[in-house]
Amino acid sequence: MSNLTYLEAIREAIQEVMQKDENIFLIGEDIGLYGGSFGLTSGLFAEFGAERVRDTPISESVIIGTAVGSAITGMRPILEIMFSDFTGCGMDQIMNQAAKIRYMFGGKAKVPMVLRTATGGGAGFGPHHSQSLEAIFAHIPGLKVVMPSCPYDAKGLFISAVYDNNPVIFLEHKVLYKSKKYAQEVPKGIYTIPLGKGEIKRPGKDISIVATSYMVQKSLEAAEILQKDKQIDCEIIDLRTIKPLDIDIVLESVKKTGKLICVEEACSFGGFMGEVVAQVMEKGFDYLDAPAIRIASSNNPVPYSHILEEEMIPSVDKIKDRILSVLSKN
Amino acid sequence: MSNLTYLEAIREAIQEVMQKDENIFLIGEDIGLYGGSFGLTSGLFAEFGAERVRDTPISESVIIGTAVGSAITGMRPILEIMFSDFTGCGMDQIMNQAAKIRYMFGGKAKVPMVLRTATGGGAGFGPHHSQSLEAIFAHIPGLKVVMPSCPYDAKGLFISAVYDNNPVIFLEHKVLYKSKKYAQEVPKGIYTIPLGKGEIKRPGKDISIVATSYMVQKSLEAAEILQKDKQIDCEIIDLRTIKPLDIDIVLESVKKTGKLICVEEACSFGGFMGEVVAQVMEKGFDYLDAPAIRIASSNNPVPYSHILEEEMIPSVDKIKDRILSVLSKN
Amino acid sequence: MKENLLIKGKTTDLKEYKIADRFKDLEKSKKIEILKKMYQIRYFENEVEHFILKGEIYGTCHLYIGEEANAVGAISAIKHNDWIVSHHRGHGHCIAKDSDLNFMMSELIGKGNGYCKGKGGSMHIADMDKYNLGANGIVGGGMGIAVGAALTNKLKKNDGVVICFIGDASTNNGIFHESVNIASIWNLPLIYFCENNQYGMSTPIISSTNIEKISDRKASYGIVGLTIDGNNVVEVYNVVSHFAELCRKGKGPILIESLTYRWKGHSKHDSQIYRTKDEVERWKEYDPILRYKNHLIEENTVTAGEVLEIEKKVIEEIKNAADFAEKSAYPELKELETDVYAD
Amino acid sequence: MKENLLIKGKTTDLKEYKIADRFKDLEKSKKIEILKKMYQIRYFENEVEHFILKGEIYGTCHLYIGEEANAVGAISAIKHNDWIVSHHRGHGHCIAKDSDLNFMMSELIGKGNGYCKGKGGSMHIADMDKYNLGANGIVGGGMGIAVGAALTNKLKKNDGVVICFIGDASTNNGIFHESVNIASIWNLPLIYFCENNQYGMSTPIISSTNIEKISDRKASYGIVGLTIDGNNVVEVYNVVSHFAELCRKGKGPILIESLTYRWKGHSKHDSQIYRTKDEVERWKEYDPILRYKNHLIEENTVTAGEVLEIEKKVIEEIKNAADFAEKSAYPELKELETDVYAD
Ligand SMILES: Cc1ncc(C[n+]2csc(CCOP(=O)(O)OP(=O)(O)O)c2C)c(N)n1
Ligand SMILES: Cc1ncc(C[n+]2csc(CCOP(=O)(O)OP(=O)(O)O)c2C)c(N)n1
Ligand SMILES: [Mg+2]
Ligand SMILES: [Mg+2]
Repeated sequence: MSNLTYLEAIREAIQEVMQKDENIFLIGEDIGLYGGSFGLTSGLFAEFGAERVRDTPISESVIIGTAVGSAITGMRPILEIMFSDFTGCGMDQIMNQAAKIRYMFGGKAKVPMVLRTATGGGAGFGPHHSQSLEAIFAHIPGLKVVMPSCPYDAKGLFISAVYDNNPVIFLEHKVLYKSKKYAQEVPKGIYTIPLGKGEIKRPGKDISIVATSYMVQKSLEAAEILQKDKQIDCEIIDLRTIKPLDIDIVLESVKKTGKLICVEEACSFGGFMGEVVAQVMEKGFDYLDAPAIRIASSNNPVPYSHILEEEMIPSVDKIKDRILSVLSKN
Repeated sequence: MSNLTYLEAIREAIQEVMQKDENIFLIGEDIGLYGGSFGLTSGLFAEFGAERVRDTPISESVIIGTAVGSAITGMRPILEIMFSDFTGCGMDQIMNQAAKIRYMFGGKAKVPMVLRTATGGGAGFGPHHSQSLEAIFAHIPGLKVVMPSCPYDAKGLFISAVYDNNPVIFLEHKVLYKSKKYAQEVPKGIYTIPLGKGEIKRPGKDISIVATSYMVQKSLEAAEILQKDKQIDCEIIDLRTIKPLDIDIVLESVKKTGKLICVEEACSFGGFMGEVVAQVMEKGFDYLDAPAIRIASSNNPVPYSHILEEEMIPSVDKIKDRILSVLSKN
Repeated sequence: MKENLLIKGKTTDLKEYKIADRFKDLEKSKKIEILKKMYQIRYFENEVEHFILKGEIYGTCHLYIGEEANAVGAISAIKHNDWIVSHHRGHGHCIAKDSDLNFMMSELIGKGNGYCKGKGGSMHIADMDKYNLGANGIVGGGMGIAVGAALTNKLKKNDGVVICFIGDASTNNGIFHESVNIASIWNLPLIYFCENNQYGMSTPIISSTNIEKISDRKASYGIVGLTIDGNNVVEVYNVVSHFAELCRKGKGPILIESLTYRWKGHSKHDSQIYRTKDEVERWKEYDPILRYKNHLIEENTVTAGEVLEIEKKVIEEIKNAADFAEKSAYPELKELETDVYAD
Repeated sequence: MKENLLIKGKTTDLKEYKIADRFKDLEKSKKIEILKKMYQIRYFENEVEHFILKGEIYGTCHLYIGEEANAVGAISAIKHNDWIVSHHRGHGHCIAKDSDLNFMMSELIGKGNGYCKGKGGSMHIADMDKYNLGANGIVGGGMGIAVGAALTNKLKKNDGVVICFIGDASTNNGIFHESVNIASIWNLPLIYFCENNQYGMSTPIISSTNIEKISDRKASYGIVGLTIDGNNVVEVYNVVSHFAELCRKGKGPILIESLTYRWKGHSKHDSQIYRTKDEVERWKEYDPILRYKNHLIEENTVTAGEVLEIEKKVIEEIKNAADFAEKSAYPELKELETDVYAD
């Protein structure tokens, strides 16, 4: 057990699975000696060498394809795409190859690979390095999509992703990476958190808040403030994986509270929470005493200037205010 | 006025705008002498020559980039990507360049281009040639996304798309292309249908059906059967463009009927109709006397065998049955 | 428009590499097997064309007739457990890699016992048991996969080699560049076998590139590359044997441009407006099967009569495959949503 | 690891192309302008580094120090209304293309009067009025845009030429291949100016490619390509002048590999673990500004005193730009959702 940041927890997960299984290797740009753009793989090159920690040219398309090809022939590649925005350069390999091979081949192959990538804004990286693209991946059958919100989950989910026999998109929030604030006690050694199960991070009875990734943390903060200032008791659900989606945990909660707010960092229009709301509509309409609403980013590229970026992305205050406004309507 | 198929209507639109404006040119694979994979551009090479009807190598990434670059320097390119599935090979150029340039440059450039591409299943093309990817495009700020359901609209929307000063993804349904069944009287000459305005294709009072592209036609058929067999009066709304989205036309209708079914061809999970349902939830919750539901494809790649493909994609029968089941619950 | 590159005078590259004539030492049975496979492809594709005409092949489908020497020559030169990666025009590669004709035919007409349970169709037939990583509906889509398979060989320290079949036009796609570059810096055991059939759909390769030989692209990667006669199965066999061995010794990758021609249209629908009948006829003079048959007869490996026997057997086999496929059942509807995820 | 390619002995390519010394006929004012621009870049980037240290540059940012001769030499050789396309390390290109230093600096610290109203930041500065199509946060992202701009020139039948600046490592991305190929078959007036600063982030180009010269990739496209001394602004100027003229005559595209070196880390955060101090020092001996300054003094274009004057003025200008930027206001919040769509 040690107090680890989100980044350290993922690194530890990689290190431990690589120690156990020779078939696991890393591939990506500048992940070797340099340790990756965020330093996440730092030290792994020294431990596992250049064969298993493979630096690549700037060739997103083919490195994703390489992961696919090695996965179907018996390896378990872990691929780093430096920023999730760069998946655009290899989207065919994700959506048409990795995701579909099993189905296209009539179930005769499996594609056990993890595509790790840094997601989200809030770090001032501007329009090409800050997107939240989970809705795009979640729409593609054949992929799984994981969005951990804290170090403990990150490690357990990562290990599950590595041992999953399907292509997993593992979205790591860059603001969480090195944050001491969100560091946590994380057990040494292998443990897993199942893909497809959400978790109630804070039980509550007044309103259900569903969130992903960094937004879980912000929602928790908003909940604390509301508890203290207004004795409002929010239930915070962390989806953890959006595909498979644990809709039951959401429905259970809404059944109890009658109210739902979905918080995501992506641009609101066409964002993933539309799926959650639509499923709640279909399966839990009668539980709702108020319309479920979404809190998300505005519909524009992520701006560089931090003033604008902060305005764009849901903040603790915005979440708090929207919760109040939903509750005040009833 | 002449009776044109969907494909002919689009061809006529291209021909007429090219005759009027020297800055418009076509670019794509095998669109010249060969006339394109579906024959849509046939004859245009003869009329406008190789400079304005430009065959390219199989280089999706760079031909999309070429359209972007020529658009920001004063041209109005019309780009064909043979099948929408192939946009995966040039997704960066769509999502990071075309869509974001204006914003990233602080409003100092515009990107007037149309990316035409064949969408949808039902023609037995298998997993790599049959996807409905509109939800992906719709989620990206900076793009507009058009999905015509009939020849008349196709022409009018296409001309609007060409004169729009933004990148427009124009999704042409391959089953509609040559269908005589859906051929229509289409006026000669330039006319436009605004991007961002839906249309009620069939007024009705019992239930609102929102659909896009080919699903509009199937919904209309289902509506006729229900009218005849059960005196059920469906209102069919064709969104025509999903981005910008005309949510008002949907809300108006739901206000009247109290019931909503959204029909789309894409895989249901994370599909665009989640956005529609979520917006109706947020803005029209009180109008609903029953949960809004979605009819969409199952969550798997589009299979080749026509037996399975038919099972996957919403059929007239399935639409009809779901309408009945929604109505019977009330 | 420039003259099409024709076979004549294009095989001079060979001399540079001192490629031995291993073919002549092959056992008779293997030499006959090669002929048989070429016939299988030819007659299989003819049958497929019938299915197209009967409307039983949906969507699209790409025939390999005229190019048989490529798949058969190349695949005969590697081992059973060497991986191959195919592309949209993949039937020939499957047959050469010992796929079952019945299940192939079933797949093509969407039957439940087809190679992909009817889910893939012509553009997605794969056979993991035969070390065939599949066709691909995306031009260039397999070029990353091939790198991955070759990397597996390298990481597992086995001496496997991978052949990645690619079309001429696919070499203009970015993934070609990324793929060969990375294979080169990693010295992967990977042969890019480029079937230059002169066109990508309607577009002549000489108008979509500005170079005479695709194999000249080797210069971008510091690898060996050469242009060979792809309608001569003996040459293909010898060249691939030679370079497969080098690959196994860590001297890959290799870029082979194999000059050939497709006799039929690009796909199901093709007016062939982009080429002349005369051009097609000129290439038919280089019929790879005829050339090989004559070669075998000349070197006394077989008699004309034996060849006829083989041909007859193949025709029978193909007829059986067609019957098998037609009699097979369509997939059950409950199969629709299976096989999306592995457990 | 192989030895880094060093400048010495790499400029021999030049002879082949009979490149005239146009530089010597330049007016004095233009020669001085070139020096001034190089100083502007150097001091601008120094100032940017201060802002980084002060924490006023968010996210990341890439400095051009050491590479000044490339942007300035190349852009001085084309006309005001010739387009350029830049990349993530773009400040130098902007300055060479006459961008306003104040608005650049404002953009870098996210101010509302910056070039992109604070929406783009370092990686997205563009200036349509100065025919600068912008930096790009995606490596290789501009290589299609450059083709498009060159195509516009061709379709509008003007004699404009486009320079597409690219990094060495970006030439391993697929879009490089697609871009140069299509530019070649269309004979576009497009110069790919590859700033080979030896690394892509931490990765030496000699380990991400297997060839000695990136310019050898010309062979894949049937175009002219050559390797030059990118720390010699006179050479850069002469070479680009020469080939820009050929491009205008329909003889493009051209691939220029310009050998250079970045003195600073890759971006804001860089431990530089991947290279030695010694290597950096060796390259600093080829300081492009020092070389050029000495050249001008030797040929009696300027005196050492005049140079000092210029340098002082530039320092003043940069200080003013920094002040301007710091005093400028952040964007108004209502700007967040504007500029997504054009009317
Ligand atoms: C990415 C992508 N772009 C376009 C197509 C459409 N398409 C299918 S085959 C083909 C031509 C391929 O030519 P080549 O690589 O020479 O192979 P050939 O068909 O000649 O065997 C094209 C353009 C596709 N399937 N995928
Ligand atoms: C598609 C993509 N992949 C990776 C990155 C991260 N990245 C930014 S700059 C860079 C290195 C680029 O090297 P080079 O092209 O040589 O330019 P230099 O930085 O040396 O000027 C990398 C890997 C990116 N921005 N875009
Ligand atoms: Mg071909
Ligand atoms: Mg570099």
